[in-house]
Amino acid sequence: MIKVLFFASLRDQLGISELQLPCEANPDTNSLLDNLKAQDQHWSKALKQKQLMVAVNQTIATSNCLLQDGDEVAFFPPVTGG
Amino acid sequence: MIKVLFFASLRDQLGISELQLPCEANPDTNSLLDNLKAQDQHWSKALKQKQLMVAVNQTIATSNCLLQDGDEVAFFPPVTGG
Amino acid sequence: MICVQSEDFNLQVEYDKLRQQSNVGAVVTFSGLVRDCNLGKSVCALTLEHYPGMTEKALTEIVEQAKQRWDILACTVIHRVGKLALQDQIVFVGIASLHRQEAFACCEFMMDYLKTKAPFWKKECIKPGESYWVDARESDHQALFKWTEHLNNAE
Amino acid sequence: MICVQSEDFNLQVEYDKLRQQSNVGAVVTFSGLVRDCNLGKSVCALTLEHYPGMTEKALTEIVEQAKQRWDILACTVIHRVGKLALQDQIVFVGIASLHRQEAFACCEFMMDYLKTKAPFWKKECIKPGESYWVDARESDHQALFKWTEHLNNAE
Repeated sequence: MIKVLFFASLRDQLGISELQLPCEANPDTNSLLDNLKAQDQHWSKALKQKQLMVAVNQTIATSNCLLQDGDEVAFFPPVTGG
Repeated sequence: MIKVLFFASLRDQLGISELQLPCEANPDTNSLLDNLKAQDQHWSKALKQKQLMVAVNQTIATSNCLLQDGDEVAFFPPVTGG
Repeated sequence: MICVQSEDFNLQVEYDKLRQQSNVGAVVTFSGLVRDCNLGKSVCALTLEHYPGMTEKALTEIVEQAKQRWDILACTVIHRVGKLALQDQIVFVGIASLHRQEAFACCEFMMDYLKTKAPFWKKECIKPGESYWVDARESDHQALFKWTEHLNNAE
Repeated sequence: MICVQSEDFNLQVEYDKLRQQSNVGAVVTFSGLVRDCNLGKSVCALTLEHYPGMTEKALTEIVEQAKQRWDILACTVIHRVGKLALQDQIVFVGIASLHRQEAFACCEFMMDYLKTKAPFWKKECIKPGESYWVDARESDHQALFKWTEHLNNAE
């Protein structure tokens, strides 16, 4: 299973902060995102934002990233801390 | 008269912190410095340092500067504050 | 020292810790505060969310990176989370070093990182019951770019 | 606020003054301390001399210049003179602004200026009865050059 987290405005838009997805063959962050977008139109729209950020196992992923069973993947809007 | 001040290591080398010089015709900081150097060999050497700084009426002069009666001219080594 | 906390912090206490070593010649501190106005909207309160676990990991990594890049003697990062009021302190970065250049550069680098990469999100309350998530500023991303550009040029 | 004084200063007091306005979003402070070692020599005390009259005039001018260049909300400069002990505070620069970039740039500019143009001189005591005037660091002059270069390019 892959643990998927959403934060801030994205979590509010999706109405969910966490979900578990079964681990497919050769998964990566791009295919995971495509699967999430395929859930419905609302998800597709929310996850289409240009500046969506992805972290794999609590480290920012700047390009597509291979995944394995047990990984934690987080999606969130650009950060606004400091 | 021109009031001349010396600070820090330069004052220590010259053994004097302040003097008054009569105001010559068309004085400027270069001619003033030449007059001071002409006092003796010791002064000549002390005032020959490459990085000598000059302030006229409490403002740094970055090039030769015309003077008039009553001006305050200060000579000092590079500053080391902060 | 790295700390993500809901409690407030005290500048003097953090400063006194940073200047303990006898060879410290420069201390630079940055404090970020809740302003009463952001992008023309008046603000009455702020809520800060973070990604627990990742935040601490990210901050630890960036402090290590900063220590490799600059010759610094001590570094403190405190970021608050939860609900904050107007003029409250949000974030503190303090750097101690031998000379000022390292402290300034490192402190600014840490802040650029915190603004663009560390997983914190601000929700501004503009009146009771009405709040919105703050959008990232393009200028913040440009600020971080200057450091990575520098890195790339140095390599 | 500009102050040349023999008395010590308190960071928290200065910080609290700087953050009084409700639109302050960023406060950057710099504190310079007496280090126990300079250029390989161990130091036991420091005496700071200045050019009374010119110092205050020069600092007032540079603060005006900084305010024209950056959009800042408050600026404090404190420079101590007289005899200082190890780890004593020498200088404080604090800048408050809406956004961090202005506060960082302005604070660093003020310090570069103080190191290269303001008439202060340090005499280091390396053991009782033995002291020498500190030489200006070439790197300090280069630091100020970057600001004038920037000015020239902008014109």
